[in-house]
Amino acid sequence: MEHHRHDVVVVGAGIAGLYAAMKAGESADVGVLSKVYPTRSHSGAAQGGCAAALGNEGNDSWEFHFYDTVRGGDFLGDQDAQELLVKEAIPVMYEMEHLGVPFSRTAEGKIAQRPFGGHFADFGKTAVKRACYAADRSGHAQLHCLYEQSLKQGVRFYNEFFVISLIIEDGTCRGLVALEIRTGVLHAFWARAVMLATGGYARAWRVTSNSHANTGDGLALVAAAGVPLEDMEFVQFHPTGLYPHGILISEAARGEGGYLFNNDGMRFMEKYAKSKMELAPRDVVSRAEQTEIDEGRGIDGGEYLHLDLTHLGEKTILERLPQIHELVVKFAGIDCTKKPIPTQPTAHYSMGGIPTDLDTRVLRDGKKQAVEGLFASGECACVSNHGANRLGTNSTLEAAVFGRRGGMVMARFVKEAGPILPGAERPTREAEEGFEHLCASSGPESAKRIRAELQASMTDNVGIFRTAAKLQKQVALIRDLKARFENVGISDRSRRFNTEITELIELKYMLDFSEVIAVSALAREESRGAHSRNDYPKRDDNQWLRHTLAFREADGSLRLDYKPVVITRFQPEERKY
Amino acid sequence: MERQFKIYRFNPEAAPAASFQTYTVDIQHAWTVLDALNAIKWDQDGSLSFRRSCRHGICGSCAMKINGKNGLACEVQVESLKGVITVEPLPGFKVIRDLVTDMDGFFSHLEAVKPWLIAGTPPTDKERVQSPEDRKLIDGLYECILCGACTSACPSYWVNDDFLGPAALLKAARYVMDTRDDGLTDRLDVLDSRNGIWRCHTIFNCVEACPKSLNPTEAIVKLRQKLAALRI
Amino acid sequence: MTVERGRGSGGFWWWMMQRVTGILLFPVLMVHYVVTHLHTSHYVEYDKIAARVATPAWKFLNILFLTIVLLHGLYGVWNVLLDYLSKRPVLRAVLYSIVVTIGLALYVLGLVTIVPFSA
Amino acid sequence: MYRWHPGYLAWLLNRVTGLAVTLYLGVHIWVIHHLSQGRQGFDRVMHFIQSPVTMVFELLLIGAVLYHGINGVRIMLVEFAGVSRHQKVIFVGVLAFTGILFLSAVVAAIPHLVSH
Ligand SMILES: Cc1cc2nc3c(=O)[nH]c(=O)nc-3n(C[C@H](O)[C@H](O)[C@H](O)COP(=O)(O)OP(=O)(O)OC[C@H]3O[C@@H](n4cnc5c(N)ncnc54)[C@H](O)[C@@H]3O)c2cc1C
Ligand code: HEM
Ligand code: SF4
Ligand code: F3S
Ligand code: FES
Repeated sequence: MEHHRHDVVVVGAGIAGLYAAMKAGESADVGVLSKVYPTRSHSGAAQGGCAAALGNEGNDSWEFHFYDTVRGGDFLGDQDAQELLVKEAIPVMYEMEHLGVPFSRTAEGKIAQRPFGGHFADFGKTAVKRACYAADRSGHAQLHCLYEQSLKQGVRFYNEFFVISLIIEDGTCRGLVALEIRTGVLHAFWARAVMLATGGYARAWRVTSNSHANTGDGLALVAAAGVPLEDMEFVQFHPTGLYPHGILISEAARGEGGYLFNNDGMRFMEKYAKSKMELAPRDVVSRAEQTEIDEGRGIDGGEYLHLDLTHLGEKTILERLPQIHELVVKFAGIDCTKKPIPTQPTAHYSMGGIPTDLDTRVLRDGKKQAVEGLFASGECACVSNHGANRLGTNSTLEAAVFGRRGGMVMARFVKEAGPILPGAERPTREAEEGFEHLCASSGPESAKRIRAELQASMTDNVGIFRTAAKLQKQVALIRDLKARFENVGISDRSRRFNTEITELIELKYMLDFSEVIAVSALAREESRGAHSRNDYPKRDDNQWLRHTLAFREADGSLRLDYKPVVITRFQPEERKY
Repeated sequence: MERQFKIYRFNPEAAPAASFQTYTVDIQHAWTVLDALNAIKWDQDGSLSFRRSCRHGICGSCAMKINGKNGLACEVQVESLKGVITVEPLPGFKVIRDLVTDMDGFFSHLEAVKPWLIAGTPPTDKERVQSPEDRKLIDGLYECILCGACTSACPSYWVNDDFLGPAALLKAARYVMDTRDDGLTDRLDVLDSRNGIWRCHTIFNCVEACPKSLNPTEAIVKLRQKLAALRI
Repeated sequence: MTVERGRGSGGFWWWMMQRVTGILLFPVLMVHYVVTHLHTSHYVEYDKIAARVATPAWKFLNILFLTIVLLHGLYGVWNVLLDYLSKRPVLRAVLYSIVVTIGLALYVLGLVTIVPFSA
Repeated sequence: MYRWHPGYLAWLLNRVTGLAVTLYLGVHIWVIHHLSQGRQGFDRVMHFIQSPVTMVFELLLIGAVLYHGINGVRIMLVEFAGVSRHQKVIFVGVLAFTGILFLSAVVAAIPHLVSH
């Protein structure tokens, strides 16, 4: 095992991780580990934009943004965190511009902004342009800029290093163990501060908009160390995933006037949201689609509906939605100027995650007690900004605002905290043994089958509509899959760039947190935001206006605890659009 | 429909030389080459190694040579290809294993051109003003996904992998052409060096190879013009 | 992560020289061809050539021609060497010296042909 | 693929012709040097040079120079006139132009060849 030391080690090189690395790098020695090259991180796939009430294109204020975020999250978000998010959004957006992000511009040369679902002025009244964007490559532009700034800052990158274990002893995080994928060699990293910015986990679903790398590694890593996971039952499904893979078709397609049809040729949104039709919020449209599919009105009885743009005319489509046109041709072989696009709801975003305080410190009890030296930000963290449902364009914003904040906090922390503690023998040895055990797997079970069964069942049972029966079935199934995982076998015994092993570890992670999701969802007997229970169709503020915390106990079982929601300004009200 | 894939295999731990292995895959409608590779890995041969992440054509992980042409596996429809489909790693780079190439040099070349905004004036407390026309100057430059397909296809790079290559130079142009940037002189020692812009012989392979339809040749030409304007 | 940043190629001005000499060569070569091959009978005759080459104007033009064509051609060769031998500095230096030597020799050879010539 | 498309061919031909012409240039300067050795020396060399075989060789040389020069103009158009998007068409133009001029040179040379 090779050993490395840095004041700060950041795991993950998406927007959150890179912002943290860049900021901390101003005064500290920083290393970044990522299992893919930084520019391959999933943040690059974000198209639509990043919210900030700059008011460049119409009257906007952070307070309106605050209200939209609170309401969009169905009042489950912590309002102190949400207030911080929307206030800091403004200086952070300017800072990103100064760093070089190539934002699109208004006629006067300011950062251009566009409308997005759920963005309103005057506390929910009129639509407002709030999403700052760089054409339809907003995340890509931000990701590359932050990567390049980190290079400038002298941040040390460990590319294609796959973290397999955190070293936490006596409530202090001292470092981690990672696999260098290219050589198969394990490395120990010793640090004063470790930040997890490992992104989302929607790969656990069969139909997902997420990249192959989004397997929730950070979540499983902290859970294994006894840290709880917060609000894991809240998973956002986007209404327009391209059938059959779920690749994202941006909201812009409906924004420009696309229609949704069922097999009877009916614009079924009439039944679900008569006034807003296709432009109703994401969770509403996704639920409508799923209902149509479940009731057999999917196209040819199948699992998809039609998103029709043909009436917009070839000219409009090619001018305003060129990216979508290209995407549909490349990934489905369909020319959307002539034919409707097959779409289905797709698992998209994880509202829950690793509980942190406003300074991104990971909370050992989920409430107050921090794990010293351990931080988390971005999609893997839960501060909680998004509550029960994320507002479009608030997620890259969260990654930027809290990544940046975490970077500054860590820089201060390492100055005060003294030198890096000496390496410990036991945890690295355990990690090594665990890894060797996996490499030697030679049982009869196939990882592919376990993964496929997990993904299919998550889509079926922990999808848009949930019931106690489905969730119970899922919990049992996951436990069964976990047992089968113990007998898994792999064929590749080589150490060099062995992706069979990395995929196997990712599968292990997915089984771990999927169980948490199913268990948390089963317990929450209400419908709120993205969590819809057929058996409990109403929001229940008396019982459930609280965050779920799921602890993995030493014996492997799960224990649930809850904590209150922080409400500072906006009292819960019925969520109508 | 059944299709055959002839895939480049190399693992120095197992055998010193590379070879080709043929797999037959049952292709579903609208499958891309990446779907087929996944199917091979998961159902037939777990030891096949390749990179992939976004499967949206935006992260640049899956660049490889498909039927002789560099492209993104996740974007190329199997139905658009004829005959036995040959899949090889990107040419011009060292192969680590199977379809996985060593990209470290590629990224260090990127770093060498100082790919960050070098502004001559301090920022205000708001955004720097840039007109939409000025912003247009970097269209066709900032979209690069750093997949490496272009540099991999460049004959000048084949014979000299110290040449910065089209991707790094396109990135340099992305900053040099940005009206907010004043860093041309700071980048000169690299751009105007033995392995800098003069090693490009306007061969256009890079343009041919780019899956995002960018034009690195033009970017390099623009850099030369900027430099000429500076020197004369 | 550093990249060898040696100048060595001469950079901008040499590159520009290659373009300028290239452009100049175009008309100069044309004149050269037309004068030697079209305006003479099919035999290249000593008398005719000698008479022309001896005039001061032609001497000047020929020296210019000689200079730019050598600069262009030999820098071209140097450039090719730089492409293929970028990793072999020693061999490159040797070949480079040879190229320069040949170049100088040819230049001198050309000059002693042109300058003192009298018909 | 990357070895046979217009841009690559254009460059390869440019390089080969450039080097060939440079090689010829060396020989040429040496030959002309015989001018200074007076009539006899010159004629001796010229006699050898002006055989039909070398005439054919010279024609090829003219072709090489034509291509190299015209393609050189293409390169400079790409570099200074921002026409890179049309480089393939321009390359076809280069070939056509080179071809026409080369053929005229051949036609012009035929009487010389025949008269031998
Ligand atoms: C298709 C799509 C479109 C979207 N569009 C928008 C949008 O328009 N606006 C918006 O605000 N949001 C959007 N989102 C959401 C947003 O992109 C993400 O929430 C955000 O980018 C997450 O950033 P991150 O930095 O937390 O994580 P990521 O960018 O996912 O980065 C995770 C990093 O962690 C690394 N990592 C993970 N596990 C390990 C491990 N075990 N070892 C080492 N490294 C590891 C990965 O390599 C990667 O570098 C979109 C999401 C999708 C899927
Ligand atoms: C007729 C006018 C000419 C023009 C317009 C011209 C133009 C050019 C240009 C633009 C280049 C640079 C190519 C590149 O960078 O890729 C070049 C290269 C070169 N030229 Fe010329 N040239 C001409 C005549 C000649 C002559 C007469 C010779 C021989 C003495 C010659 C020898 C070379 C050589 C050896 C190269 C280098 C080839 C390479 O790098 O691939 N050129 N020329
Ligand atoms: S220019 Fe094109 S081919 Fe080259 S790295 Fe960028 S996207 Fe890939
Ligand atoms: S292929 Fe290479 S030589 Fe130049 S035009 Fe492209 S970089
Ligand atoms: S997997 Fe990201 S570009 Fe293909």
